Amino acid sequence: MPFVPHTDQDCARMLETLGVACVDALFDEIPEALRVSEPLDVLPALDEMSLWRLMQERAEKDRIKLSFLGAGAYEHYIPAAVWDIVGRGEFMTAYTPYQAEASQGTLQVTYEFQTMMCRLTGMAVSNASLYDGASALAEAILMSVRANRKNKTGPVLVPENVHPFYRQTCETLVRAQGVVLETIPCDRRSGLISMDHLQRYEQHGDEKAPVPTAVVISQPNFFGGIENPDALTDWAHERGAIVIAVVNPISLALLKPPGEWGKAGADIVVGEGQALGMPLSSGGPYFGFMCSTKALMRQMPGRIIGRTVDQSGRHGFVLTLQAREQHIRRAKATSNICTNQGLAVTAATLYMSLLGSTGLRSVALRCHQRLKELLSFCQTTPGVTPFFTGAAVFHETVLRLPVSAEAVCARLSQSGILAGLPLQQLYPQIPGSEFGLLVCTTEKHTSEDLHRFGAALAQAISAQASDAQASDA
Amino acid sequence: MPFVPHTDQDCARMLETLGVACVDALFDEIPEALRVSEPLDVLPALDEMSLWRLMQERAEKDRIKLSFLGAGAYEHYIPAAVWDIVGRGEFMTAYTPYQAEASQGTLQVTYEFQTMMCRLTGMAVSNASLYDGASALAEAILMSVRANRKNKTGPVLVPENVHPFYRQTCETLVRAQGVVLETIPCDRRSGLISMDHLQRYEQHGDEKAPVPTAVVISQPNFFGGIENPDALTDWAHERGAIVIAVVNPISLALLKPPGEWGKAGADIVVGEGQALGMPLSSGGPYFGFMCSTKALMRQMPGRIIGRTVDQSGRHGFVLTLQAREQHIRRAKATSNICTNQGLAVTAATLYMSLLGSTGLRSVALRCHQRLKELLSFCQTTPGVTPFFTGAAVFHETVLRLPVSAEAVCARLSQSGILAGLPLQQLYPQIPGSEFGLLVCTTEKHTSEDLHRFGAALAQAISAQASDAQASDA
Amino acid sequence: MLIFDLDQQTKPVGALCATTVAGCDAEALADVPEAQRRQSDLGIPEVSELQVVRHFTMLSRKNFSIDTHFYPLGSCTMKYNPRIAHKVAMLPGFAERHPLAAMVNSQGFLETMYELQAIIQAVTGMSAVSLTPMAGAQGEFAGLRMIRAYHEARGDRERTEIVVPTTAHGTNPATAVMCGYRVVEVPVLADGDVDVDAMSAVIGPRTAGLMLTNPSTCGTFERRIQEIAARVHAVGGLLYYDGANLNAIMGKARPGDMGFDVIHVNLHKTFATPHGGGGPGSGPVGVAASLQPFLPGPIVVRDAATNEYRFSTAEELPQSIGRLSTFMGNAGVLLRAYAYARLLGGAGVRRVGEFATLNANYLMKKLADLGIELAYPTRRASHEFIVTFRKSAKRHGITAMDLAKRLLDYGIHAPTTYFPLLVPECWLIEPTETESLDTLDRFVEVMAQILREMEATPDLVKGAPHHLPVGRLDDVKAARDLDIALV
Amino acid sequence: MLIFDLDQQTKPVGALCATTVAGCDAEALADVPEAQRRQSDLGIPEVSELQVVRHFTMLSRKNFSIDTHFYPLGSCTMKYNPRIAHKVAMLPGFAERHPLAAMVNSQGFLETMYELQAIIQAVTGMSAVSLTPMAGAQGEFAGLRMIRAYHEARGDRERTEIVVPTTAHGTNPATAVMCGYRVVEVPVLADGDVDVDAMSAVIGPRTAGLMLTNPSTCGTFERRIQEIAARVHAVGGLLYYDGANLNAIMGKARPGDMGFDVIHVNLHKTFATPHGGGGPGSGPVGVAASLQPFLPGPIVVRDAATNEYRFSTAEELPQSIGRLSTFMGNAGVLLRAYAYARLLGGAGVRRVGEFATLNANYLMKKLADLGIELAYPTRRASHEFIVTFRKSAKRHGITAMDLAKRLLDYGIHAPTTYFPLLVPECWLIEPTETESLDTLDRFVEVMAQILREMEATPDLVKGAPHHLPVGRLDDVKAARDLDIALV
Ligand SMILES: Cc1ncc(COP(=O)(O)O)c(C=O)c1O
Ligand SMILES: Cc1ncc(COP(=O)(O)O)c(C=O)c1O
Repeated sequence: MPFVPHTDQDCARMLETLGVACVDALFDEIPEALRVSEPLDVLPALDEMSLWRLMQERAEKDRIKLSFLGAGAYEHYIPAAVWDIVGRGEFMTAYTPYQAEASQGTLQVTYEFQTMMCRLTGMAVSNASLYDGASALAEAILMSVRANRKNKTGPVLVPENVHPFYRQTCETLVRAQGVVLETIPCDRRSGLISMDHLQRYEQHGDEKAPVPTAVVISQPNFFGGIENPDALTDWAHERGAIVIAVVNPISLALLKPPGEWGKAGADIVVGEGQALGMPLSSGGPYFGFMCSTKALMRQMPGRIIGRTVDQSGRHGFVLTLQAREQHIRRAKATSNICTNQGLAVTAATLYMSLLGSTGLRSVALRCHQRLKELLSFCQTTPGVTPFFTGAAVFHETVLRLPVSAEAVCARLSQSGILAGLPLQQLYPQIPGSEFGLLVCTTEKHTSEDLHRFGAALAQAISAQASDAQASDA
Repeated sequence: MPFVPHTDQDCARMLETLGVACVDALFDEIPEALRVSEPLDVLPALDEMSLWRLMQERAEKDRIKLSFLGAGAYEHYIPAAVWDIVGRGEFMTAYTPYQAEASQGTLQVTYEFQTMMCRLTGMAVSNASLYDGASALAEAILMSVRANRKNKTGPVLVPENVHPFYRQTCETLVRAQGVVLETIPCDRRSGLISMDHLQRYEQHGDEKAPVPTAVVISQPNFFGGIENPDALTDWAHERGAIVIAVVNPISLALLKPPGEWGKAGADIVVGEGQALGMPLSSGGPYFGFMCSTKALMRQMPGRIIGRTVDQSGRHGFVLTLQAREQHIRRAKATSNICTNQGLAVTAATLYMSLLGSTGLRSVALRCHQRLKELLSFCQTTPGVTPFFTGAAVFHETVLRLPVSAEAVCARLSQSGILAGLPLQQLYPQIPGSEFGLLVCTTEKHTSEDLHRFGAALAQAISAQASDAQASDA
Repeated sequence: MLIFDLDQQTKPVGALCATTVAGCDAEALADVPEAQRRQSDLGIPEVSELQVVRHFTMLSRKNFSIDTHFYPLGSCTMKYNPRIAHKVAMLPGFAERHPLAAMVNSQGFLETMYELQAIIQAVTGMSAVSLTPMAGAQGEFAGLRMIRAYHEARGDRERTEIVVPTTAHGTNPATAVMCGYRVVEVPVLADGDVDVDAMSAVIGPRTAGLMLTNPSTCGTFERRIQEIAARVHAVGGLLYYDGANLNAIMGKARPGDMGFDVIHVNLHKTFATPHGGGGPGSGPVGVAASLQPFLPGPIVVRDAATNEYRFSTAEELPQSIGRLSTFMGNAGVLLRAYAYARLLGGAGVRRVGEFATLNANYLMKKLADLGIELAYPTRRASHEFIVTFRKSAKRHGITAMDLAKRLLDYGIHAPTTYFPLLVPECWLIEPTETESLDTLDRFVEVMAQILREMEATPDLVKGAPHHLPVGRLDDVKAARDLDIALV
Repeated sequence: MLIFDLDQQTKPVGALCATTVAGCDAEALADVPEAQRRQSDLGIPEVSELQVVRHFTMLSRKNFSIDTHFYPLGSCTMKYNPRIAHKVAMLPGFAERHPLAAMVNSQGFLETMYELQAIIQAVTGMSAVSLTPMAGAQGEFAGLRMIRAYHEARGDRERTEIVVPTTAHGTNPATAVMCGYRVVEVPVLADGDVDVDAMSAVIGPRTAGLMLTNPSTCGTFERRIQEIAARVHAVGGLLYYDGANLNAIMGKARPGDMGFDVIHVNLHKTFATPHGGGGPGSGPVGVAASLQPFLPGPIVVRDAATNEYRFSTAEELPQSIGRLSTFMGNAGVLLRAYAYARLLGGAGVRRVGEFATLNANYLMKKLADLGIELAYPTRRASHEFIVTFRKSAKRHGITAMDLAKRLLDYGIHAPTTYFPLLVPECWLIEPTETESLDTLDRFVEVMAQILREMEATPDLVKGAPHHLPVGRLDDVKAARDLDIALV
């Protein structure tokens, strides 16, 4: 079903106009050896009804009952109006707004989005999105190298407690340009970045380490911990380094915006936008956001929408500062990004508009509160304790279990419960990580959910403990 | 959450404008004794998120695995585009198109709907919908009485094989106006209307029965049987009676349209429109359709859309022939109907447009074919036979089971299978109805579904048989 | 462009055909008597999916709607329709529930309906509710049928009249006739209240009942409602409440307390279910205890023993007026109404009445300040109010209809025009509680502008609308040169 | 009107607040160091749900889109986006699947991705596929990174150059630079083909690879592709296929057969996933066997023993270029693409290429018949073609941009303008296979009309658009008086 509207008569008329006998004749410039004559080995066609049935069955298999898995993708409640409006054909089936006059809808939405992101982060400039949080961080790192006039060759310091997948993505995306990422270990007790480690970086052995070109700070960090970014920001700025903040946008309803960090504020702010109205959807489409100071604006990758006027003075919106982009600057562009995540940004704008400041703040508070409740439930199980101490957390934290976290997760997933992320999967280097479980709460969790989870966790732990004993014996 | 946008300042400003101290003052014309001072005892407010969770849980309880239940409501596949477009705010949140110039969308859709219904039924005129199939039949009966100038006092003959709930609804709706409905028994062997019974009606005992004002013919009938409406139509017309057809719109893709029945065709055609794009949804919203000959047009109830022109000659659409309706004619109107089923009609128009003649025909054929397959599966179970013989059927038929159909249905519903409708529930007067099971297939059933049903049915029958034996013993 | 203009006559390879057709052909019809097979063309256009989507998407944009425009259509309560309510009704478990599904497979739906019955009872102050009527008019029918059944059950067969005010909605008298009654009209006083003396003169042993909308279609509260109720009851008649205007008093006063015996509620108004460009609606009926035996079924009951929900049986309702629809009315609309009611809760319900009333009174005051004539200047507005342009009609030859069409040009839907019929050149204006002060102020500004246009450029107003997909349409031609289906 | 203009400063009682706020207050933040708490305003406007819905619904209507307009935007493949694909991706089991969900809770998703990998292999003729790149440009990045990894793995570290034709899309050179390469451009002949001699002169031991779009951005098939491949391979370089134009040859020819070593496919073009007003897209990469070890992960594999699906582990891909996204790219887009591919099947896939090509050639012929100049008059169109208005620009001072804007007035989206940069005053026109003959003919009619306007009323064209929500916007002012966020 190729959605081709032509009837046989249409084809005949068109071929006649073209003076060819059959459609194949139109492919005569393709060397014969390259022409495929048989239908390709694609799975057999399904009509819409059969496809729907098949996909319903598959999707049904993947439904889970309860989840405390976060680790960079968060299940928030999305008001019904968001996707009802985002799903309108006019938003969903438009292209990138090259023809401004025929794209005022998307353009204005994006301008509104940019404004909201600037306000949320406390920055002056926002772009129209990057692919996702991880790639946005990579772009921020490349941008910092371009922007740091004085020091282009220093390493970019990336704390160990930045999302490991972000760090891996950055490796892939920036290494080719010779940018060096230097991992700064985090404090083993609190999971936070410590000044100690930064100082140790500067003076390991006799040699002075190279002055960093940029420093990345994740707030909260991968373990949910709330950093003290003021000190870190000032430390970096004192060394002429660019400060790149990686933030969870929901947390910004409660936490100091990066634009206010330290004496001068962060220079670039990036993050994963998924929490603002995008379903989990196996990891995408999400969107990466990027904000910066005005000074760095011309180094920014991605599209930027500006407000202007038409011939009769009416306000209107256009793509602007395009001289940074690949379609104009080609090899000299700030990035190769072209198609980005427009629809996700539309969803985020709807989401934020529906919630307003009050709603966003209450969602964030509820997330925060739920985690505390969860902790109190879980800690009634003997042997369950916080993994890190000395750090306040936002809606996510690592529990220490008395048994293998991986084994507990495997048990619970059998009954449709996603308990969280076994820390060892991503932090084998942390002592005891085998027992660490990263758990997350959102405003969607009810007290009953927390109860059920506490009970299921306790059960899984004791089952695992006795199995382990049995196999030891 | 009353969706009230006012802030406290707004309220203050408005009250000041009105010169009152509080909102309650605006209710001062209501006698004090009648004013409610406490919040009413409505269930506690839920936020959207909690409501969604609650309703998901409730809806989940009601999901079934497999259904062969029809009996007037049919589960056809609805292409995704139907409700995506119907759900657009512009269709869904508009009122009845009183202001024609601001309602051309709804008006044109309805004009297109009317055209499609005229073509499907072979009639000249269609209205814009009535509530549902049953109430449409009642309206048709009242209309036939108004329209039959020569004989307003005869009974309206309604065969026993017209949907029992339609007949009950008609009783409720027409009795108050003194219209008499006379039930004509159907043939016990075939389930069809037989000429015998009509003749018996005319000459029971010595007295001649009153000449009918109208005769209702259901095609297919409630048992899925295909009538011979030509003979019936001519019989009725010979007696000056109005012929009212009750049809399943999907069946019209295969069966002779009522406009071609007998020598002159049916006079009024009504039916349940649900099959054309409406989900089962516990029985509604569906829509009743009504078509008629041009001669009867001015007796038609409900809205009718007409095409006209504006001042500059452009085509446009308006409500027309309003002099039949309650808002103009009040006590003399053809019906009291006002709000009807506009959105359902929009869905039906989308549904038919997406399928086209070819698609509609193939859906109908598939429904038909599936039933034959089902019959062959079921009849491999000993004791399962067709209940009626001698009638061709369309996508629905009555099986005779060797045990109580009610008991079998109860068993299967425990495992989420709706086997069909136990005949006895609605036709206790038919001998052996205890064993009758009305089953229905649609294009949604796969061969595998039929297999599974055949197996489940066989199992339930044997379980029931042995239980019955046990309790006999 | 009509969808028929896109007809390609033969089907492009469409979504549903690919395999559905496969294996199906005329042979499959061999068992159907040849005389009963369709020979004639179906005539449904063959159009590609893209063209269908584009055609109807573009058509939709020719509508005004709540989602796009302020829609102060009096008597229609065009308030915001929460999106979540639609989503709830479309949940697979609800959307795919067969109306005759077994009770064990229906507890989610039934519990919801049971609770909705209770909510409507609480809001209206009635003893029992049936959810089946499919719109206001069918609710009226159910109500009058119950009144009739009540009198008949008491052997009281002389009551052949239903009394309605002259301002009543058209469905009121039309329904009375459908129920076999004669309609007796009573006048309304200059202040909008029913003329109680005139009413007293016509009621008596032939009076089956009186139908009232309260607040009335004049946009004012019937102040002497208790006296009216007492008088009607005194002569043995019953009181019917047309719930179209319930929004005005929701949470603030209840028809049950006013002496009404039977009522209906328009869920597609007061309970925010979308009106769909002409339906579906839903018009549940509520009754006082005396009328409970006559309610139309099915009704949802809870089995005290098992805590399970089920439909009432015919045996349980031997005196019922009977069935009003094939199944249980517009069930999907009921689900949406339930969702709305749950979002509101008791306090929210109350705020609806308050803010609907506040908005209407504010708007009335502001329009009066512009010099627009109020039909009932001495009265409070309920959730709506009437203005009349009879003076401008006389002076400029500009009618209420002209002004309504001009309003459309400014992107505001016209109020209800020429209803009630009693007030010449009138608009019935109902802003609803979900519109903001800004929106009301903009309406006032636009009206000020239009009033200026009436003086300065009257033809601009008379020739309106100018900025819509079509200009003023010719209704007379539509009725004369009937074109109601493409041939 | 901006959403900020609707800001009420204090929240109306909104959907999410009612109970979410309850019980939450600043105390709950006691554990957060005071210095880290937010003091400044969030600044997100407080607007009622109705106002939000109305604002964004009205905004949406200011867009052209496939669902509303013919959108022949060259290089973008604006074909019909089947509604069912979106519905599939939004199924709760898919939409709510966490990217790190356990494999036992993910078999439905994984099986689907596994099959999609195979479908893309079959369509492109490549040996293996990774689905993770999030758009065409990221696919390009992944491809060039793999080329680099390939050479490095062989110890071949001298290859520092990527060759691209002058007509290449901007992402090609930009990507090369992101991968640490120097860009070498080769010219294109007057017939649209790459100048093979010039290419031969620049390729050599420093050549890491050549990037080609085929059919090229000139809308013509690169006829000497086999020779090009042979020559590049002969000097040790690899061939990269930019799949933006795959629609032209889908089912009719495969890049894998042409000698390409690595490719990407734009699912948001060829596989009909909605473009969303600027994304999300998806740009899976396919490779020849030699490059397979370098694919970015995660990749879905099937365990032969258990028949279970799972993600590849890092250990299984030791030479992988690494991760490109936090999780697995734009998974929801992949689901939509899968749905589309399944609706097509093998025969459908083939028809896409055929009808895309038929439509383009037909339209090219008809426009040429109107006297519009073709950029490559001796060539077949692929799925798109270029016309140039350089003469009219000279004669009337009417540019390709003016004409594009005028086209908007007729409700047709403008073709891609000024791309490729090589052809002056050009339009790149791509009708796609899902548009009907009627639509193409209407486009031709409109063009005839505009050509007449160029002669008769040139200012009408130069001042276009006239019928859109805004007139021609001032780009220069936008860049000069920057207003990129409301302050
Ligand atoms: C006062 C009044 N009564 C009755 C009705 C009829 O209600 P429905 O259209 O739901 O049948 C209306 C609807 O417009 C009304 O305004
Ligand atoms: C020829 C060509 N190459 C590459 C791209 C970039 O693809 P994307 O926008 O998906 O990153 C495009 C998109 O416009 C294109 O047309």
